[in-house]
Amino acid sequence: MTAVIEPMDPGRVDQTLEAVHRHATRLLTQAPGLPRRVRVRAGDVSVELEWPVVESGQATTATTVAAPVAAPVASGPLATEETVSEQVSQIRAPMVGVFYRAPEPGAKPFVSEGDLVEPGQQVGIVEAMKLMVPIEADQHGRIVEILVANGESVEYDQPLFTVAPLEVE
Amino acid sequence: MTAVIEPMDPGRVDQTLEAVHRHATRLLTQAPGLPRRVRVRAGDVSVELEWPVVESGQATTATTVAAPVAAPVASGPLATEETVSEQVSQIRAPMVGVFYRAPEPGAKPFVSEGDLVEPGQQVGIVEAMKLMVPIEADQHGRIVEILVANGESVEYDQPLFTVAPLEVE
Amino acid sequence: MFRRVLIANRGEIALRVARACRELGVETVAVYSTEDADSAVVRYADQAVRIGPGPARRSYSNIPAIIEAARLSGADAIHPGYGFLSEDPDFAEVCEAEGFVFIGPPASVLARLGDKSDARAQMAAAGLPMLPGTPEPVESVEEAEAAAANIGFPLIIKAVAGGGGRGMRIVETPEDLADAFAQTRADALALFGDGRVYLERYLRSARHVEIQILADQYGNAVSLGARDCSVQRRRQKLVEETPPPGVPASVVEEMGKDAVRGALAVDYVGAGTFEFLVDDENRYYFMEINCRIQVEHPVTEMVTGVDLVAEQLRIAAGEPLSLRQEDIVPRGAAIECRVNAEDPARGFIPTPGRLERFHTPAGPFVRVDTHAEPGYRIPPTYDPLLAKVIVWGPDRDTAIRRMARALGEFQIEGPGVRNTVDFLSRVLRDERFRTGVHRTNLVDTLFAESEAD
Amino acid sequence: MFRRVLIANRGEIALRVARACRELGVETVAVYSTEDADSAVVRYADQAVRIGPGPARRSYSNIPAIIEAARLSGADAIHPGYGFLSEDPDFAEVCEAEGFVFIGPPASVLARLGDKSDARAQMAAAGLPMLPGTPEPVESVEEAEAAAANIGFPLIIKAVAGGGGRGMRIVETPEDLADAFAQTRADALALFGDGRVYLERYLRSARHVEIQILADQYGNAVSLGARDCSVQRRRQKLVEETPPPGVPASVVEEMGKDAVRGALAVDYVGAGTFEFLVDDENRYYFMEINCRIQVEHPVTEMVTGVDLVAEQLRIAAGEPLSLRQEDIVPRGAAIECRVNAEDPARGFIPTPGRLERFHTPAGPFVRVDTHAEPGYRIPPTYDPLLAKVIVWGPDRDTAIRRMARALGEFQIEGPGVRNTVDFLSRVLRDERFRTGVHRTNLVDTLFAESEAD
Repeated sequence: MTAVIEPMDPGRVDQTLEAVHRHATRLLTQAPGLPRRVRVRAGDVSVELEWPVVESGQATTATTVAAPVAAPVASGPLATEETVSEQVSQIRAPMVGVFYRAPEPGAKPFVSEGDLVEPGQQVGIVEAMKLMVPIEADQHGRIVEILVANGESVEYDQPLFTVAPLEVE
Repeated sequence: MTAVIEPMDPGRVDQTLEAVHRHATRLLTQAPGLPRRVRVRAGDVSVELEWPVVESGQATTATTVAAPVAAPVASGPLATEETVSEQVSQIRAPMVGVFYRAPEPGAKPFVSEGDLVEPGQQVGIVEAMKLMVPIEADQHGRIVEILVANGESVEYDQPLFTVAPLEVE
Repeated sequence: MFRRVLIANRGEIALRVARACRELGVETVAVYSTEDADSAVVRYADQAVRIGPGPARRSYSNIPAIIEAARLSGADAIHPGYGFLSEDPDFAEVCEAEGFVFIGPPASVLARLGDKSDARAQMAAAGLPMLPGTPEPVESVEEAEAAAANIGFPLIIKAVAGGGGRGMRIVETPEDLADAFAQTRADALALFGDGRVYLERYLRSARHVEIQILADQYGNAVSLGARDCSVQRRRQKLVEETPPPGVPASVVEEMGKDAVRGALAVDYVGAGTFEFLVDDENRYYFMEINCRIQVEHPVTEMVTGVDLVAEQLRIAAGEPLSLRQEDIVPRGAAIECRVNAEDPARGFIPTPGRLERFHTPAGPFVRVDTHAEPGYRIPPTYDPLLAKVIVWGPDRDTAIRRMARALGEFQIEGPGVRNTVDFLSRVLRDERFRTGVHRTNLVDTLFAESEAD
Repeated sequence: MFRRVLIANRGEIALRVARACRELGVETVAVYSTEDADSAVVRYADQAVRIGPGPARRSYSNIPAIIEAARLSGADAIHPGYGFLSEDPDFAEVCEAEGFVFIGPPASVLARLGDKSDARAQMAAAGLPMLPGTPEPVESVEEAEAAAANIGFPLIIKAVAGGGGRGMRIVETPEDLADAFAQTRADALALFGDGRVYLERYLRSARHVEIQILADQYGNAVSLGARDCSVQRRRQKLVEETPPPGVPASVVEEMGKDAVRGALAVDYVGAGTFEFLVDDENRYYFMEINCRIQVEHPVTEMVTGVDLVAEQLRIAAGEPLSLRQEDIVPRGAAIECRVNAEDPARGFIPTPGRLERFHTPAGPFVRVDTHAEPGYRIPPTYDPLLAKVIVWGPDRDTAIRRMARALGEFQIEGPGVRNTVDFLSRVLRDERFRTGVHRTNLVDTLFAESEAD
């Protein structure tokens, strides 16, 4: 798919995207099961998502794994036509330690399921001996699932987040 | 091949067979390499031999092995149409010991290469601690090759003779 | 020392002997049946001669075949291992006659000790303690009462023609003797058509304890401590250990002296084992002599540091014993577990087959003697011994914990193949074994308890 | 005793420690890098925690990762093995601070002994013999002559700023001293811009001999005999043995007493090794202390029967030493050969790869400590130690023959994988090694002789 980027008023884009986002989300929550493809278009803005037909089963140890059954929430960044790639990836623990979703107890989590992330954005912390090791996203994507509860111990390289990468075209 | 056995004068059969035998032998010794098939017919007596197309190589340890390259000598018993089977077999040492070809030193060997043998016919001796263990053929056939020299030590089950079995039909 | 030794055996002991030879710089000749063509010792030895088909009668127990193999390979001596021809006086004699050194006692000694009653008579004459009993049948109650006064109670009345547990009666007290005597005679007559009975001390619970000895050709002999082999199933030993638990060192020492005296009395040469039964009061009684290296010899090696097979070779080569009795100072405790390809759940039936996985225990103070390896096909033809796991520890408790650890590391897998590792682990965990109070009935008891569960 | 021990190491020593734990009834936690995910200890241990990627800095030497793994797994003690963090005072301190018992000397002892010159000063103060020399730079010929009178000849003049064999001069006789002193100072000034030099006894040929000690938390310490580690290549030990050949038992005993005195002087706790150089007159000189279990510890275990790793665990758990000096009676001789995945023909470069065949030696008096097995992938990331073959014999000759036999049984095959077995066999056959007259230069000599062929 080729993306056509048109000059638009940023405010209008934002509004339109919000609407598209809501609509897509509603569609997804009402659909019986995970659809194979969702396409929402409103004027110049369109969001299209396509999921692979996957076997259910364990995530493999490879960094890029087949998409889990959990349904992602559709949305799109500014002024682009996007597709979700056919693979989802994982953000893994950079260190053995305790996983925290927020910078401190009671604070707002760095990210929640459905949030968009970009490369370098902090999504959590692993604490090892008072050493706070930030966990960062390494690509554009959307948090599909948070795999470990706040305060749980994790091994090195343990999957923490499932991310649906977004290819910014 | 079906064999047709006709009543014949035994003396005449013998003479005819001798001639056939000589002819077949001459054919074999003059032929460039081992032929695939030799058929000699004289009136009612016919001898037909057919060899498999084999790869050269080591004899396997199986009792029945692919035919070695040594050319067998063609002949045939009384009043029958015969074929040499596509396999040759081996007579093996019944015991570890010393192999002797003759019943006693200086005596005529039990068999020589080219001789016909029949089941139960003694073809040699293995001596183990003064115990003389007769070696016997276990089927109709022709001694193609004697694999061990007189007086040599042999292991149990070591091949001593290569035999081209004759199927008496 | 010999130049080249033929090993007239198979399995783990053939490899064991080959290793000893190699360390002594002696060339080795393996013999093998067609069943064992791909065995470890065939690859390990300097030469290998195929001597016959699977059945031992035509291969490993075939005297002419082995002699011819020795001649063919240029061996100058023959080690018989255990089992097969190892205690056959005819074989020893043929070896001698054919110019090969038989690595074992002389044929004449094997012949004399091979007859069990003859051996007992000789050992009795040498002053070894015998289980009290009447060597000849007892004809009358009066005779029985006189004999019982010497034997003591409990005693057992056995039909001369009896066997398999029939035609015998245990007598607890003198009051019961007359009745029991009459009844056993009647039973015996009815059962076997032969009413003769004899009397013997009855050991309600006994330990099987044996003394390892070495004797050279010059009248020197030493004992190398005792092994307890009480963990048995139908006279098949499963676990052996040294020193024997619960037997005072002074008793072991006395047994050792008796064994040495017995060995010297019959001009014994080589490695040998004197078997005794030991009762609850630690009185011991001579049973028989095993004129060969034994399966369980490694436990003695672990505590004494003596390589018994190397000693066999040196003795047979005519060297005088380099060990004096005071050089032999057993240290710590050693246990051997026999891992068989058998299914304990089905009455220990052998389970031959191909090993897909075979991972042996290792680490400190653990020794595994085995001829098996991944890919090995356990033939159905021979005994199911797959491996011997031997451990050493400074004391019995440490050795038991180490053995448990080692057995836990053993991985044996193959289609249809079962093994005795779990059963052995169960023996090790058993409180009676751990405290060393077990007797020869332990395995039967364990099975009875399993069924009661 | 501990309930659960985390093993902060990998390879054969991790498995060795896990075995000791299991025999003591202690649960084990393995930690592993992504490179070692399929390693033997990961399967062997009761738990396994992935602590980081391949590079040791981020896994086996990563203090926070190991502490977190200990917390995550509920361990109460940490065994550091050898290498990695085993002698790191910071790690020991963090363990203590975080509530885990560090199985080794206290952090303060590690810190004091980790500084080599500090350690030498302390041992000198404790009365251990030091290599004679001038601790401070020598300023004049007169001063040098006075020092040389104490040091003796040959001696070596070394530039304080020197290194790598430059700026040093060996002096054979007093007559040569003045010239050599002047020249070395001149050289040093020219080479390093620093003319200061000092004098030290020169050992033309020395043996590397070390004493194993154990010390508990209550001021008890024992020595467990000496190991010779003279077969080295670039300070990498290849063959180790006990007792050290050619060193009289009385000298070993003196070294043992010195080591115990040294250990007590610094409040040492745990297993430790005192390294000495021994000259041709069997005078010995303290070099350094290794504050850990060592690769070559099994040779000591073989002759003493003491499980050194189990003793480490007991000491760390607060038990007093159960061994008294008189209980430690070394018996016979033991040798260890290190089998590395290296190519001796190419300067011992490591040859990582997958093992298609890995058949270890076995049989009487042979022990193999290894983490490898068929199918194991040797990672390129860590040291190339593949297996340690350890043998025992009643005497050194028997042990050498046994080792030759054992090495002959070792089969290691894999694409690109080479190993040191043949090289080790060559060392064993070397006449200098066989007679025990070899020194630390043996391996270099062997290579020089190969090239001369």
